[in-house]
Amino acid sequence: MEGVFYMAAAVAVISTALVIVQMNVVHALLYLILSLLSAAVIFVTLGAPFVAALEVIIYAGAIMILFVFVIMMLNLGTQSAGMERQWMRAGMWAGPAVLALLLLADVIYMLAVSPRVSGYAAKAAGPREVGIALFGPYLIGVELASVLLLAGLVGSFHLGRSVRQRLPEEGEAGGGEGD
Amino acid sequence: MLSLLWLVPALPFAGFLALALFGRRMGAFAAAVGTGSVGLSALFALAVAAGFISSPPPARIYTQSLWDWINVGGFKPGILLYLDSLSLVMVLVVTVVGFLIHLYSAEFMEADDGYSRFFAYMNLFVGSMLVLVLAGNLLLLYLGWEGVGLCSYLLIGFWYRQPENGAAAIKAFVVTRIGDTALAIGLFFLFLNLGTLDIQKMMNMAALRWQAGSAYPEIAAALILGGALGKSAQLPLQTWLPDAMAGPTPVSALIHAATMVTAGVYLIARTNVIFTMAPAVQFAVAVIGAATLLLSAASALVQHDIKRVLAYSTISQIGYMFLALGVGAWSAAIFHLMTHAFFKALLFLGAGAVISGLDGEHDIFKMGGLRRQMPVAFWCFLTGACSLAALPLVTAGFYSKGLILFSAWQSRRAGFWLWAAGIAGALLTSIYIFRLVFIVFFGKPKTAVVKKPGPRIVIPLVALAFLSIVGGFVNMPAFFGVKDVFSRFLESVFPVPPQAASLPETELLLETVSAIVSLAGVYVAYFFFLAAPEYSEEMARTAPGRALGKFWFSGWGFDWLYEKALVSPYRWFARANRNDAVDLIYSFIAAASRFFHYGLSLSQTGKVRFYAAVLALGAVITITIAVLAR
Amino acid sequence: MILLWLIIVPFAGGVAAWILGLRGRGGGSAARWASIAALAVDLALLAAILAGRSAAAGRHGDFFLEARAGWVPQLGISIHLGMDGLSLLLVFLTVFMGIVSVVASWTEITERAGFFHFNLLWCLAGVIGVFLSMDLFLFYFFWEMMLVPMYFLIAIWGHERRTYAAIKFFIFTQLGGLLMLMAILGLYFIHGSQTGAYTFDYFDLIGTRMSSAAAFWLMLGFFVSFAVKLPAVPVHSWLPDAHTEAPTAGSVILAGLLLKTGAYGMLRFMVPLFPDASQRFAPVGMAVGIIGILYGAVLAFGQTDLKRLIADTSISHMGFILVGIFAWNGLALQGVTMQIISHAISTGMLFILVGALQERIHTRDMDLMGRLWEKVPVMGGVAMVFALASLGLPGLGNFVAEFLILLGAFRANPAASAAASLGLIVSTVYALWIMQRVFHGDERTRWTLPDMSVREKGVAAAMIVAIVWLGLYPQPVINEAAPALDGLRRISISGPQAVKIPAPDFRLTAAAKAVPLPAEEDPAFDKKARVVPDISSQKSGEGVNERP
Amino acid sequence: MAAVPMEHVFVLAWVLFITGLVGVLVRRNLLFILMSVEIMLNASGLAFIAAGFKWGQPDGQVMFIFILAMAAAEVSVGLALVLLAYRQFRSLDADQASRMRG
Repeated sequence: MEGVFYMAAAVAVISTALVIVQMNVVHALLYLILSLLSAAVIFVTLGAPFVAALEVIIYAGAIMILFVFVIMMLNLGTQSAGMERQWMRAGMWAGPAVLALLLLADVIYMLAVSPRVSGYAAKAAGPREVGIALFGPYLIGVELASVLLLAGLVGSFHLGRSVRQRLPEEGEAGGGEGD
Repeated sequence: MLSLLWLVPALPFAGFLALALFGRRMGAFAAAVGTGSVGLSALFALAVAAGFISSPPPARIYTQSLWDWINVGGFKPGILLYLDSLSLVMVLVVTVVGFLIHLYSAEFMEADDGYSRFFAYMNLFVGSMLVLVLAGNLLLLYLGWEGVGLCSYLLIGFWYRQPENGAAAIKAFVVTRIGDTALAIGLFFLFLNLGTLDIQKMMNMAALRWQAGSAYPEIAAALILGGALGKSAQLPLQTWLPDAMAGPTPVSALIHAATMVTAGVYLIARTNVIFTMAPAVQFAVAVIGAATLLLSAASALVQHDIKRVLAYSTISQIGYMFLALGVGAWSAAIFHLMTHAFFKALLFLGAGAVISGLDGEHDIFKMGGLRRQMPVAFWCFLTGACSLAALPLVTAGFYSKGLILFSAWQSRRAGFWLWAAGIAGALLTSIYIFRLVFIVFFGKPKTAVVKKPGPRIVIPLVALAFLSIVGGFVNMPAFFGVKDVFSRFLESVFPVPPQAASLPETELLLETVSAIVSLAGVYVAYFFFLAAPEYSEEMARTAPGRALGKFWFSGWGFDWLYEKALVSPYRWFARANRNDAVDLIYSFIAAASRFFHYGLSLSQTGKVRFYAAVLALGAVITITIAVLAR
Repeated sequence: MILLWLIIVPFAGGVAAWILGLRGRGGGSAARWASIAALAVDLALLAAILAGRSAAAGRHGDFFLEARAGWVPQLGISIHLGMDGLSLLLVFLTVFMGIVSVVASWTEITERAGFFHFNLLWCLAGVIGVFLSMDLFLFYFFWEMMLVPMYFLIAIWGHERRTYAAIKFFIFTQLGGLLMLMAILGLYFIHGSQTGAYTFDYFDLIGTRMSSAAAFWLMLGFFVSFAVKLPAVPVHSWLPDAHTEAPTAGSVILAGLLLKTGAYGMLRFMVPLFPDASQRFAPVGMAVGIIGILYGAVLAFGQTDLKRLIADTSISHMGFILVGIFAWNGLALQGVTMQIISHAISTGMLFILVGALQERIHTRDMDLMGRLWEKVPVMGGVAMVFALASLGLPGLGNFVAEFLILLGAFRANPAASAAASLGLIVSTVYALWIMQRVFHGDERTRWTLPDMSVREKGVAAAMIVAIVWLGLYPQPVINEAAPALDGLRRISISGPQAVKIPAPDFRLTAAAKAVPLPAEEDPAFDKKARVVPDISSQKSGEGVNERP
Repeated sequence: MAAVPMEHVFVLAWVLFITGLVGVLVRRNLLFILMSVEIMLNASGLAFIAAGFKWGQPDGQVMFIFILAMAAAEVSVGLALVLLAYRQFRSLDADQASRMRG
């Protein structure tokens, strides 16, 4: 199992890194799916097969499909890759690097000072426990999540629908402002 | 008879009201109202005087309470008229001289478009002056005091179109207000220490509660003196009076010669009890008087403007009165006040006749030979000049000034020096006034006479000339064997001056000396300005002569000093601070918050990634803090 | 109940004016008449109070009329109104100035006249409420309530920089009000924790025991709030802007009434609630007043904007009030009352004149005026009268006021009074400066303008009569205010004071010694403060001892 | 499996999270930004799972499910906005949509 974890981790790290340096969106998306799948593998090693399944089905499946649709709708040409290359400049990495280092320092410090509790719980929580917890103490959360999803649904529907009517109006306003 | 007293000040006020409300519709009738009200007031004053003399009220004091002015706790000054022999003299001087000058103005101001306004102010002045001299308490006196100051301001700036007249008017009001403020503080001090502002009660209380020479009367006297200095244009507050000549000539005659400027003398005489108890301050009064009379007499010597000569002369003559007050010769001071009112008003009115005759010419060196062209003005002016120069025996000035000099001589403190200053001043007086007479009325005519004085100008001139002669006969020196009627009349008000040591012979000697001195002055003036003017011109051309002349001409540099030390800095500061330095604090706060506002709004770039970066940075910092603070 | 009507009538009148003003044509005129009518009704109510006041007596000594109704009883908040002589005078002044300002701005306001009069009347109602409130919460309520309409008056009908001025005015007074609210709450909780009765009632809160430090800080909260309103240097700088930019009626009400609420607050609340702290603070308060007197005058002298000049003179005049309040003796307090009234009249009229002038020549810049006497002699004469009132000429109301204040202050602190007297000199300078620049001197611009109309003359005549009457026969006012002021002084000494601090020697003369006075009754409060400089002891050393 | 120390899992989560964050900050293309956000969400989910596994509690997995739901909602709205932005600006450049600049 250890080997599986480290291998999956290596795949996840590498594929994720490739996601953010890709020039082509579709390639990046494929690497992202790879990253998500490796995450699913890690979940399995961490005793959460149910969640791993969700990860594969919903994340790598449904959500990524959305991206694919959008990319298709946008119908980006070949020039977009060149533009991406143009946008990527070496200097842009400096700020995020500093942030990353800061956060790294935090993590190292935390790991260094926090008391080491070795070992794991005897038994991992299975889908059953998760289900009980979800519809027990986290019921409110579930309800809220459903509301959130509904809101997302309504929101995306609204945004997608009114695009055509709003466009000229917005353009005018934008031109008139001249700011 | 005496109960008519309230009408004396009320009539001029009524005249003022009528003129202020309806004056512009009255036309020439305004003069009748203005002059008439003062004339009636003078008649009532004479009636009251007759009543006062024929059947004197108990203790020779008559009071008439009109209404309660203020009554707060123990502070209850009323509108209370108070008549004793001193205020009676003042009332007569004010109303009679005032009436004559009003009459004069009726013709003098005829062509002016502010005819009714002029009479309104003049009536207000006479009313205020009467309140001043009749006031039974110091607060009411202060009302009159400020009222006359106001009228002085209004009338100096009467020809308001010229900015310099306005400047002179403001200067007069502000400078006198400095003195008035000292007086106001004096009132606070007196009330809180003596518990009343009623003059009579106050004097009794002062005599009862204060010890002569202690700090209380000294402070009180010093503060009162401050007021008197401002109003009477004495050192160091004398600078306003020469500039005050910007007003119409009748105004100079009435306010700046005969009545208002002598109010300080009246005030000190009124509060003589306090001054007697304050020897240091009283001596200061004498010294200030002596210094003022010398300084301004010297300045009068070199002026070109006929009215400025007379203005400096007025300051100088009031210096004499202060000298008299300072040596305790109260009745001498009042006597000189009265005679001075006659002859100085006469001189001013004469000068006014000359000025209007020459179509507004003020420069004496452009006048000349007017003796033949304006004989009435000449003779009257000459009478006034003789009286001012104190030519012996026939003039009023001789008797009043002689009495002052004699009293100064008798003074126990630096008597000789005070007398010497007085006698030197007398010499200068006689020189400068006859310089004026010789330059203006003798020699060759230089400017054509355009206007002869009419009857309304001539009558006051002659009347005042008459008074300038006979006014002195009421109080003759002892060696003439005539009773000193005037001093006796005032005896009920003033303590009898210490007369023990000297003999009539001394007095005779002193009078002789002063007579000689004044005649010598006339001769000097004749020699330098008529017979051999080249000498005086030669003298003025030498370097020290020129410097001295300039220095004296500018009134000993006081104006310059005040301008540099007080007026300019104040004006500069006010201008510099126009936008209020304190507001800068708040402007700074506002600017700082606006600065931060701009800074923050700059951070709103509209770039999502920037927001995300800042968000991340903030989160990282928060986490770091949380980690480190654990 | 009649007291409540005094407040309700202007409120209702304001609403009526707004509604009437909505009619396009003739609406403005209707709104004006409605305002006049409302104020006239108030005047009638005051007359009724005056006529029948012997019959009705209030619960508390000098209050001849009181009304009380619950508002939020749980928190001890009640609608408690009371009227004593002081309140009566001030309410009368409010109504009078209200009528004057409506009449004075008859032709000035043409746009949205209905809403203008609505604001005007609501502001007046707030002021009346401030003068009548005997409940601190209610007081605060009215205090803030008069602010908002005034903000609108400035911001909508003001001149060039009206927005700036309105916001500045609002922020300053609002911050001051906030401090007062904190102080009120502090007092409320201290009183409540001690007695168990949580109440905002003025009469209950008087005499609350507290540590001297607490009293000092609470007093300071009130002081700052009132000082902003008064205004005192250095929190005065909202005033020139607000007064300058406000429409005429706004300036009149600001100068005549709103500033006076600060003075009233000090008289009614600050000193009686915290007598000891106030007394300890007196030297500072007097110093602030003196600085205000002189600084305001200097500020005024430097201006070229006529209205701003007049606004700055208010700072100077309010300095006298501060000096008088901290002198806290009978003379000074009467002087303060007189100053409140006569300053309202004199400065109000000056503002009306400036408004009239601006209506005619559309500028306030004195550099463009000059020799206007030639064109408008009547206006010049009226301006002269009020310039003279402003410089404190005897015979006009301001003199009586300033003289009494200085006299009272001299008893409390001679040096301070002498310093304050310098104000008489500097005020002369600026007052005469106005006349010189505007009405006399060179003609810098050739204007053609009509003299005062009958309506303006009527206003001027009323004001002149008032100011002369106050100057020559102020006794009715003094008699009216006397019991109330005595009451205030009694309250401020008789309240149970837990922490009696020995009065520090704040007098400027160190070698002070009290000298008994003959004809003066002296409440205990100013016994501490009364002093006569004993300079004689330095010189002769026997001046005092020899006295009977 | 017990041999994998907790720290390693967390370091992995951190690496993924930082990669996502760097992606958000570095890329200008809105699609990449959205994807990077997904990476970050996923990384935090990983941390939850690990913690839940450590203590044998279901809460970690529950949290992941919530994150999933939220991600779904976010992506649907986000992508709709991307479409909208593209129509409006003819570009996916996030920096171009800066009309809200203050």
